[in-house]
Amino acid sequence: ASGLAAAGAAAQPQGDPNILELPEHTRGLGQPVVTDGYGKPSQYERNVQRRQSPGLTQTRQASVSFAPLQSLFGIVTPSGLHFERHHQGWWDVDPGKHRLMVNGLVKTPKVFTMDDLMRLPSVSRFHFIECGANTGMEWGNVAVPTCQYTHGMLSCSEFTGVPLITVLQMAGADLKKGRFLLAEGADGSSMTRTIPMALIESGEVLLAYGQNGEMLRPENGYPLRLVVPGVQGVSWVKYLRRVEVGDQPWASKDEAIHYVDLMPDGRHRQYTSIQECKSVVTTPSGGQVLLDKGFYSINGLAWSGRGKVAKVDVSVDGGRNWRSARLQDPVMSKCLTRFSLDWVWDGKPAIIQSRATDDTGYVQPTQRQLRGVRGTRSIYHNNAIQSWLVQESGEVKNVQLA
Amino acid sequence: ASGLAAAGAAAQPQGDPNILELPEHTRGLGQPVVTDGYGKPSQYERNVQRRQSPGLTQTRQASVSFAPLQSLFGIVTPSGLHFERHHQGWWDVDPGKHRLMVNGLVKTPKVFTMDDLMRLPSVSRFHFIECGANTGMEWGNVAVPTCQYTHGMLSCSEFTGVPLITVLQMAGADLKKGRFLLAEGADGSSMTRTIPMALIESGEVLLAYGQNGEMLRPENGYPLRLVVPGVQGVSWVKYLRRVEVGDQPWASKDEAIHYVDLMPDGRHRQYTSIQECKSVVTTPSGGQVLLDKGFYSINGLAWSGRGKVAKVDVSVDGGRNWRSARLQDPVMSKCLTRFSLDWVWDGKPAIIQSRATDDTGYVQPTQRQLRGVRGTRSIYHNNAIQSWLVQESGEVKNVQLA
Amino acid sequence: QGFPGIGRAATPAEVKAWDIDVRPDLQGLPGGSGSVARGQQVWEGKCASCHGVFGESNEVFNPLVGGTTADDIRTGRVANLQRPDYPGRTTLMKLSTVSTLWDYINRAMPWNQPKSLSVEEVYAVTAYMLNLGGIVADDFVLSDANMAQVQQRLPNRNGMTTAHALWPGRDLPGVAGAPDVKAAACMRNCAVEPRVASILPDFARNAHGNLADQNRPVGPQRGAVTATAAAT
Amino acid sequence: QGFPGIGRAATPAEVKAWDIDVRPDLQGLPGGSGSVARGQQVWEGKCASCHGVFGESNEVFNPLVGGTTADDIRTGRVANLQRPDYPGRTTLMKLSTVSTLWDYINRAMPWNQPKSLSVEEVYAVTAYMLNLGGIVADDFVLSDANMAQVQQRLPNRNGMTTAHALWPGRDLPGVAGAPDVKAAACMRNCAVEPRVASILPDFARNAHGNLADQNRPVGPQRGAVTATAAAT
Ligand code: HEC
Ligand code: HEC
Ligand SMILES: [Ca+2]
Ligand SMILES: [Ca+2]
Ligand SMILES: [Ca+2]
Ligand SMILES: [Ca+2]
Ligand SMILES: [Ca+2]
Ligand SMILES: [Ca+2]
Ligand SMILES: [Co+2]
Ligand SMILES: [Co+2]
Repeated sequence: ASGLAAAGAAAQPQGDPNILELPEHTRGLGQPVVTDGYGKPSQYERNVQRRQSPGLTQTRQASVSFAPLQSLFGIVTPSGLHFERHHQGWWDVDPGKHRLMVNGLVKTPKVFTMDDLMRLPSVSRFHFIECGANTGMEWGNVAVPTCQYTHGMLSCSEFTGVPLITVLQMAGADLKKGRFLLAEGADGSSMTRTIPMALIESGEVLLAYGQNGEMLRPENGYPLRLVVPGVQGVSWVKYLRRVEVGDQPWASKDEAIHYVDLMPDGRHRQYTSIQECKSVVTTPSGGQVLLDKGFYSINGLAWSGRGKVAKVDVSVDGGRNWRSARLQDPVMSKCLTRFSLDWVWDGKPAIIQSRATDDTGYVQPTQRQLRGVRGTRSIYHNNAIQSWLVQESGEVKNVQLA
Repeated sequence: ASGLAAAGAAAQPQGDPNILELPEHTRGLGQPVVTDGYGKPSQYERNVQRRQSPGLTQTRQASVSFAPLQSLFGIVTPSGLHFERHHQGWWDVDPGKHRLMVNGLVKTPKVFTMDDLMRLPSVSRFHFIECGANTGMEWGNVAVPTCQYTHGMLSCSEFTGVPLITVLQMAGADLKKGRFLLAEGADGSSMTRTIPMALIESGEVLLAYGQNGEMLRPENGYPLRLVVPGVQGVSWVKYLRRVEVGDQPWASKDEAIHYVDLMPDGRHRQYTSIQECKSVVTTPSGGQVLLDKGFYSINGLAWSGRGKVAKVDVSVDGGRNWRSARLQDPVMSKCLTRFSLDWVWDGKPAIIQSRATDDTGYVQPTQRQLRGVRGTRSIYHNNAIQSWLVQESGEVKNVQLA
Repeated sequence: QGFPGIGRAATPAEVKAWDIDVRPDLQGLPGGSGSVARGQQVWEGKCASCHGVFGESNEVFNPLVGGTTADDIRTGRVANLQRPDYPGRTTLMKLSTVSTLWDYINRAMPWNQPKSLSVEEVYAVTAYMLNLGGIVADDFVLSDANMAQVQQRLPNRNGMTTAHALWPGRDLPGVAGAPDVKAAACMRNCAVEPRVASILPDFARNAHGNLADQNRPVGPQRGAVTATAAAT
Repeated sequence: QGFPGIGRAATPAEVKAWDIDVRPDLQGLPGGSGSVARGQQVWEGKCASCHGVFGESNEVFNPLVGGTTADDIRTGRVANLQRPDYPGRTTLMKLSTVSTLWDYINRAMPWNQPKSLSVEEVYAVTAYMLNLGGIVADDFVLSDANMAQVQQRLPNRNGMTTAHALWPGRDLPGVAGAPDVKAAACMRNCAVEPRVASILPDFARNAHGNLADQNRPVGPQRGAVTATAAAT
């Protein structure tokens, strides 16, 4: 299919010059330790970048960048490639001056420094974060070419922080009346979102300062963000400065004007938060070209905001027949799960899909099924099965089926 | 104990000016998305760097840099802070020209391109890598001040790659006669190490190209390194160019002149490879200063080259009394495990230690127990219990007990 | 206290400085007022450059005003939201709680100078936006005293529902336990017709740049060269 | 074949180019030879600048030569290794297989120009190093034919053991199943005397720089200020 495949063959009878002529690095002295106290990827990895989708937003401070899922392995998203979503730009906040306030239905409103918070007992947990608008451009028809743009508002990290319930208890929160919590950021937008107390009581919601072993990145809320496992990213309030306990939800801008899902009857669903079970094949995927016929490993990611991924099925004939994929352990709750399936490509057109089932028994729907209930104007919470068409040329295209 | 603690208090009766006077980032417009297609840590994190230990090596290309364990969270080591160990410097090898050869006791010697290897079925697994010489400076007495230098030749990543056994089978390896495998690098040192076939047959040994979601870093063997879980880092051959199946071990330079452990009887133990069960408290740890009396979470890392960590005990009185720490799940085989224990510091001197037990029942020894068997000249495989003295001033010192 | 030495009580002044949220029941709304006329001044001085003189601009964001009718004000449901062909949705079409508008302008606008408005200015400019939508009259003065009445005139005040399964709590009216889409995991000869119904048109081939530069130059695949349009 | 299209057979020339390892049983050793005298030339031209004229330098690495005796050559055990007070260990003190030396020089030296030596040069310079250690005579010519005999004169040829539990396989002589240190997890009133026996001396306080700069400026702890010596 492609001339590139020849690279593997011995180019001359004697053999491959890359073997016969010892490369420079086999015959010389390399670079010293600590050329970089904080290292960076290879120069050959420069194509692996987070990117904006042209024309999606009118400004770059109220915008989004997408993680290059087509080039990632395993489940951990390198922090440098974590997707971004800002409403009023990002900041590099001085952690020595950052404060967290706890108020509302509490006995004593409290203030914590970062020193304080980092002294409290912490946990470290792997969780995905997905923007509620991920795949939102694809409700009506194919709009973008690659899985970076269709699914790239998705990342997964090991988060470290203090269960939010700890500081609520320290403040003497009234958990009987206070069934809702407002989380508020310190940036210009001072993002506000309502979090249900039930989820906080489970211990899952974290005041996180750590991400993949180091502090959060500035683009992701340094020095403090809320981690709300299973819930859409907008609730993971960045630069978190305040939490307030209350007896009703807040209907903040991003839960009354945005992040509301328009249904066919013209009503908006409000406080839609959970990211339902979803999956996507990341290789091969849209915008890629297979080098040759032969063996491939179909790889992808599956996740569920309700718990663990139980099963992922893969089809190469557009959904008529399916095989169950291998799941890479550990399979963790509200975390990405990597799946893979062996495939020998015969050079004929093929339509690749994946379909995840979570441990509540919920099965990822087709686009047709999802539209049947929600229409095409929801913007948010599009967890439909993705289809990739492998053409005879080896080129893979984003398609939607009838 | 320290004036810094006052930062938490309201500095004036009205309150903290960091709250009363809204900071700039609450009143302005921040930076746009994709200022960095590949992002970096906050400017306030600049102290978190990998570092050389002054005077440890005579050159910087045959040297080591240490990971800043005292500043890390969870179990994933950010790839930019992964410890380095080079023998003849590091290289940024062109993956398009890199080849892997399989030869020796095989039916057909084989050559694979990176394209080839990345098409094969892969797995992703979390594993620690520890240099056999980690903590080696401390066999005789205290030599370095912080856990970055005592224990920082330790990192942990999610590795993605192909089980080595897959390509051996493709070449038709004779696994009956071929009980040993030589792994060889493509750098100047062309590092060679012998790997036991038993471990390869288990499927655990990987031809890895992925690390923490992206490709390996150049300093860590881009584009291909061997991952040998539980075994000291020198066997995780970087820039891997060749594996040879054989019927006896190779006694290569780094298994006959180095990475041999001198015993009290003057004999060297050869082919010592497994990193036995070990742990270290990372906060509070040497070179740090506690801000104040009161509550602290003692945090640390535990690991075993033989399997999973089963238990970690922590003492604050130099080993007379112990309490079992919380282990953060998932606890994975041959992977770091994060532990923590609540502690209220009363301001008096304290000696903090941790002691790990793995699922084979092996208990991490004291320095005295280890020296009793191995003397003080082993250099390698020092997995003794580490002691940190908290002084009344709040300053923490690296100490060894009688 | 299980954690001696950690955290402290907040002072009343500190809580006042940060506790700025306004809820739908108007808890948190500071006393004050502002007229439509004053609001027009604020708008033209501090908002119109981005949102347009009539809130109609889509240069930096979606239009804020438009798409609502007097009839909507009566029913509390914006009729255009029920028309699948209606292009775009303005802020006023979606807004179901007036507190949301007040709170958001107060905390986040103007975009490049959030929290620079006085309480009076927020009342005024909110009044002006409501006036642009025909919700309040030209001579209206919005205040903490009449916000609740204004709420009763919002075109889409009845346009929200919480009857769904995507809220991870139980304390919202109508919250559902079971997801709304129920698919089955058919494995063999499933009843689908794998026919391509949507694909990017050829002319959009390079709308996202050269995909060859957006994929690693090594591995099982390469990125498709889309630098020049056409060709498949 | 389970993986059609992946990998190919290596050509003989390719295997020859890369399969350079030499094992203790001398498998892989190419035919050839080199004299001590020729080795001295190579050494002085290409090695001495780093390792010293007599292999004694510790400027870029540990000394390669020294610490072995004629008696060691007889016993095959380097006596100095049994003296806990003996400072440092040279390459020749530890070397138990001559193949290791040949292989390593061949693959990795000179350090800044690895794989630049001819087979003859490797034989010669290996012979020279052995001569510096008194293992072969001044007029010795090392070759593939006599490497096995030279092996029988290595001062530390009997100095290795594989009787330990740190090899994750089962095919080495004496490999042990059970670890050599057996500790118990005592929990209460354990029989230890927590007395500090070793601590960094005050004058070494800033030997690793200012530790305040090696810790995050926020969190439960700070780094100790060690920029100036003294003070605790
Ligand atoms: C410099 C440009 C700019 C100025 C000046 C500005 N805005 Fe905005 N406004 C924006 C942007 C951009 C957004 C979208 C923010 C986001 O994505 O969350 C926005 C959002 C809004 C919204 C929410 C709309 C919605 O549907 O989410 C309201 C209401 C609003 N502005 C009102 C105002 C008012 C009132 C003023 C003046 C007092 C003002 N704006 C000044 C740029 C501006
Ligand atoms: C530019 C400096 C340099 C030159 C020139 C050089 N070496 Fe080395 N040599 C080193 C360094 C540095 C090491 C340690 C490498 C490591 O850490 O693995 C070393 C290691 C060695 C070792 C292994 C010693 C041990 O105990 O591990 C031998 C043997 C050796 N060199 C022999 C030679 C010979 C023979 C030559 C010339 C043909 C040579 N060297 C030229 C710097 C040099
Ligand atoms: Ca988001
Ligand atoms: Ca190592
Ligand atoms: Ca305090
Ligand atoms: Ca409030
Ligand atoms: Ca091929
Ligand atoms: Ca060989
Ligand atoms: Co948003
Ligand atoms: Co080494």
